[in-house]
Amino acid sequence: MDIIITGLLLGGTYALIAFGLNMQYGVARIMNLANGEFLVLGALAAFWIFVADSISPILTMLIVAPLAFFGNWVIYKALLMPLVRRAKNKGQLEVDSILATFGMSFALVGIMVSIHGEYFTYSYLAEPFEIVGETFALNRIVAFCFAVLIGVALWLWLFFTRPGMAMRAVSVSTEASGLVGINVQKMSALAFALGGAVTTMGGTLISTFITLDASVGVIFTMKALIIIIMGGVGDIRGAIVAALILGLVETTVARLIDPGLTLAAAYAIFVLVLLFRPQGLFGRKPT
Amino acid sequence: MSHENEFKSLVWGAVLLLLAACVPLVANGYWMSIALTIAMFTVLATSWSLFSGPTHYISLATAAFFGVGGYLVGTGMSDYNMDFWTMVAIAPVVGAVLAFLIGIATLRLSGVYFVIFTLGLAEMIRTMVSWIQNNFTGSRGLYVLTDLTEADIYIYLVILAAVVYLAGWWINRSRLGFALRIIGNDETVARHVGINTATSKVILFTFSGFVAALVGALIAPRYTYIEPNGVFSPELSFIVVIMALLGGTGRLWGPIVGVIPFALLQEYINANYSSYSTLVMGIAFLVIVYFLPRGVVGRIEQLLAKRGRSTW
Amino acid sequence: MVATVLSVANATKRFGGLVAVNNLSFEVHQNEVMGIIGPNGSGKTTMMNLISGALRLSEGSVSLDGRFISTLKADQINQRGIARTFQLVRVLPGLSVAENCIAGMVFGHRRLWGDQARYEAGKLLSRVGLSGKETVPVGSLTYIDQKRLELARALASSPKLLLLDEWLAGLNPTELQEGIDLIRSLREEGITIILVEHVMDAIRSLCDRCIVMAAGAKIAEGSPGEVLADPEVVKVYIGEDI
Amino acid sequence: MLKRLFKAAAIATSASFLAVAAQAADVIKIGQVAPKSGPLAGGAAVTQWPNVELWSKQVNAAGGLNVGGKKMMVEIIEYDDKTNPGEHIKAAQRLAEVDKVDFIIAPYGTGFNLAAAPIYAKYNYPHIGVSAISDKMPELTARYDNLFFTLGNTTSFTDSVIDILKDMRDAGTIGNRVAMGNVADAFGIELAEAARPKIKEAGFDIVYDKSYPLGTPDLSPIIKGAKDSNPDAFVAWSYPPDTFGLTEQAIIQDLNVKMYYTAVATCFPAFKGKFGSKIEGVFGAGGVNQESSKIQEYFKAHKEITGKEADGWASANTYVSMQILGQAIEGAGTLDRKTVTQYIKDNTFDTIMGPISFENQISNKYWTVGQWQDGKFRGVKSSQMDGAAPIVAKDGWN
Repeated sequence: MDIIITGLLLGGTYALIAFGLNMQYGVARIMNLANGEFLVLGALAAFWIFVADSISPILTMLIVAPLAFFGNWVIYKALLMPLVRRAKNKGQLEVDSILATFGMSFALVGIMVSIHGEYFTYSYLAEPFEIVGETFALNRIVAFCFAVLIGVALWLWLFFTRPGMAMRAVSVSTEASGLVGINVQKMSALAFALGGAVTTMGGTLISTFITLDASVGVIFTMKALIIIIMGGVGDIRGAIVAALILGLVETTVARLIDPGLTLAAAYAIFVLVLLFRPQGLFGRKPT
Repeated sequence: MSHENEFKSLVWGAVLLLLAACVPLVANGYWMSIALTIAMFTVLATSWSLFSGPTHYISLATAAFFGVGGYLVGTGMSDYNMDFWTMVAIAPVVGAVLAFLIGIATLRLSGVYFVIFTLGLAEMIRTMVSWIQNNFTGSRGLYVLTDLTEADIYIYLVILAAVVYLAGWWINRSRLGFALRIIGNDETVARHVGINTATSKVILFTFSGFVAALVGALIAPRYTYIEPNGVFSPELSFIVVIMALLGGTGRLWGPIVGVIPFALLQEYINANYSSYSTLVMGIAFLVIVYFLPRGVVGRIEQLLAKRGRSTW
Repeated sequence: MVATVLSVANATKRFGGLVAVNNLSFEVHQNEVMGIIGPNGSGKTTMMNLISGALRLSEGSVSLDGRFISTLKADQINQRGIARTFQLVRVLPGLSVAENCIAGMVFGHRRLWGDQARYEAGKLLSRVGLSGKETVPVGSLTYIDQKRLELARALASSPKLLLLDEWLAGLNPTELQEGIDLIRSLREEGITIILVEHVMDAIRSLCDRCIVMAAGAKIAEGSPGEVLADPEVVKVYIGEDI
Repeated sequence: MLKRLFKAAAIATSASFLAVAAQAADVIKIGQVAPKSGPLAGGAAVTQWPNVELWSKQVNAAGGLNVGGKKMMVEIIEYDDKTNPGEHIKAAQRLAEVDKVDFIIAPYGTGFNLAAAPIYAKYNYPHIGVSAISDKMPELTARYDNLFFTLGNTTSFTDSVIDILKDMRDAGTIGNRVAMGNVADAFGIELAEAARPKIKEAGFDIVYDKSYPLGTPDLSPIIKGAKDSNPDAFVAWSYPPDTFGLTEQAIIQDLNVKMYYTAVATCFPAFKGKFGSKIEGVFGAGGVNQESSKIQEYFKAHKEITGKEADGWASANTYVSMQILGQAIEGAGTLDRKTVTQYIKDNTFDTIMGPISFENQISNKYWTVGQWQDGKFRGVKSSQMDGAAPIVAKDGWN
């Protein structure tokens, strides 16, 4: 029981890491290697504001999210749109966006290092919280609740609103959705911006319980990539299920076998899933 | 390519090789270490693109093979008192076997699934090695103390580069190279014209794993002290991909024209903007991506084409 | 008695719950042109994919010259002498026209390389009407030329059995006549051909025999004239433009 | 186009050579390569860079170093090694060959000190390795005659922790049950490996003993596992991010042990900043003598000049290495590196940590364990240091 709850909490954290990139890659077709840096940026904002003015990271998150949305929208319009336009095919866009976002991640690390080179660490809601007689960290529970909230909101939005529907269409096929009158570029920009905002929110939440520093973003990018590929590109259920599986596997291995093998086990699960389902858990079979 | 052209490119290659071999005679320690870095990435990026160039399968597993090479030399010399050269002989074989297994495991994957799979696998190997070191081989840091200088290592790498180039040149002319190009264009068609796609891919992937492990083993003495998290750093895989893409993978000499300017640029930035090197590097990178859309090779070919027209 | 080249016995292919090909059996004889016709979705292309090895049979077997090939992979089947074209034309965009053609003769049923391959490619390309276009970028070829190129690639392996999947679809009347003549000349050279086609003129003028498929099963077999007069065939084709 | 570029470059280079020549006369150039980005940058930002800034500013404010009667200012040339050994080696070569620095400040991190040692040896730079802990020191100093170590070796760090365990057991504060964890990275593995047999030898039972990978996002399984084993003492050979993570979980899970030890970064100001008064009684690697007036002065200057708090261990050690270098240059009265190296070997230096000298290029004066007491990180165990504070038992997380 204890293992399940701890695992779910960790899975929630992973979901927060992966939601944003899932939208950016699934809909806007941008393999954003700077995704982790946006997460760290959210954490840096939370840390900075908390240390300076003791303002709750939850509040910070509400300020940071629209800023990140806007920032990512500008990045998409100014930097990525030219790449989308000049790309002759999907492969070309993939290569170009890898190169461009890799450059962005360097630039962002550089900026953050010059702002605060040390570790970002502070205590927020680091209090025990009891569920069925076991103790858990309150900040992790809060983050989990937000992960659920964000996941549900995204799902509702994708499935029950017109822009959400359009976005799902784009994620299935850019060509076909263009033919049925969807403004693909606008949708892509929106998805990219939304993804960036969600990632940054994830960062502020995660900073309440994980110690970060300016250079650590790439670790989160890798984790997010693993999760969305395991779940199936562009599928929000896939990302959630994959995140929860990783959380449960890591916690189970850590508690019952050896904490030294947690990451190895997580990657092993990932590798196994792809061996048996090369398109990810919820991915569509390539035709 | 006509025979005359092939001959020409071989001669050019030989001249460049001779020039490269002369670097230690003129370079001081600083330029030597830059040359060594360039040689290392040239070998890694070229052997990487022998597989990934024609097939468009982007592998992020370079660090796994490189790390296996470095780690085996470290643990062999530190924990088992083996001779450096013995380990250099063992390491690439282990790397090749590993690559062979990964190659077989990834046969059903394509596109981004392949990319991230190789990354995940490399990370799994990294954490496994850490855990094994922690629990079994155990102990102290791994020291690689040899009498090799940077110039020695450089020469070995240049020789290795020459071997990789020859292999690449041979593969490009062979049925195997042709098969890979067809696979890169359309794997279904490849199968229907009688290509055993699995074998072709695995052969090349194994070769690149062999080379990367050998590089990791040869370069180990330069670092003196081997940490698994250092030699298995996923950053290396990314850099190799970036350098190769930057040069252009369509030509055998593509990666090297990516590696050299990139390494020099990086050096220039580190030397002149040390406090902001990461930031400046990122911006420089963006400039390259936006203004050199088809890689350095594309640019060179464009210039050659222009010159060709004007002299006619 | 004419030799049997291909023999399909009780072929069945299921995709999940859907039965795309249902217990289908037929034979193709030496130097014969056989047509497979039927409404859209009746399983014709799936049957082609089962023969060429693109898909694996759920049940039944396929044999070439009396030897089972249904457990082999596409590349091995090609090496035994079956070549094909695709319903949606698939040329190799990154290769030159000549290389596209050579691709067919290097790895498969015959294994040429170097000068000999180049020479053969030149011959084949002029045969299908592409002479002089060896170095043209593949992307700039017209649709019919792409189809010609694909045929040249399939012929390059000098196959025993050629599978043409709607190779004549989308051609204008002149091109169609050229295409029909080309296929006929292939047959005169001794190649055995299976043709999936909607163009009934071509079926009538080219095929010795036809099988008609509906919902994955064979509903008729015989000469084109016979099967097209079959009431059941007419029934499944109602609403279809013949 | 290309020609023009070359010309411009040539002019620029010759101009900069002239500029260097003009001012080279009365400046000592000192090089420093350490991480500003990558995994070790967070640590270097606490202990390495601020001290480089502090020391150089202080020296220059005092008019420079007195080299044979001539006052010379110091100029620091710094490069980012991106926590990448290959980058570090290149940058070190650049310092020696291109910048032609007179001296160097040692790199940050064990691996980097060792990776760069052959280069600094080749150019005869005295190399005072502060942030390097290794058990191969005698072998390394025999190999590199310019290499010095000041921070101690693995064995002394583990021995001191075991001493504390024994002291507390003798006092009846704790029993025999020890839970242990370590980060699966070179440093953590080395310490755990050294400690394991000795803890057992001292008659303790290791009731929990697990490693975790670097970068583990959730450390609660370690703390829960340790807690389930019902230990009297908890010892973790940890790195900065996990030192924070373990302690946070220990507080939340209320891992109530009388002896709680985490290794690196326990002494960081950010540790106190994060946990406040809850960490009273926590042990960690390192320590300083908080009562020493020289140390207090140093802390004050550190805060004033760099705007940051010094940590309770490596900051002072790092500063001391620069003090030694400065005093050796003045004492030798020359910029000749071999002479200065010899001077370091032969003399005793008056530093903020008291007099320091080297025996076979290794200093045996350093703190090994400190403890948070009244909001200050005080040294409690050391090798030959004065002013150790008495140990107190941890009394819950309040």
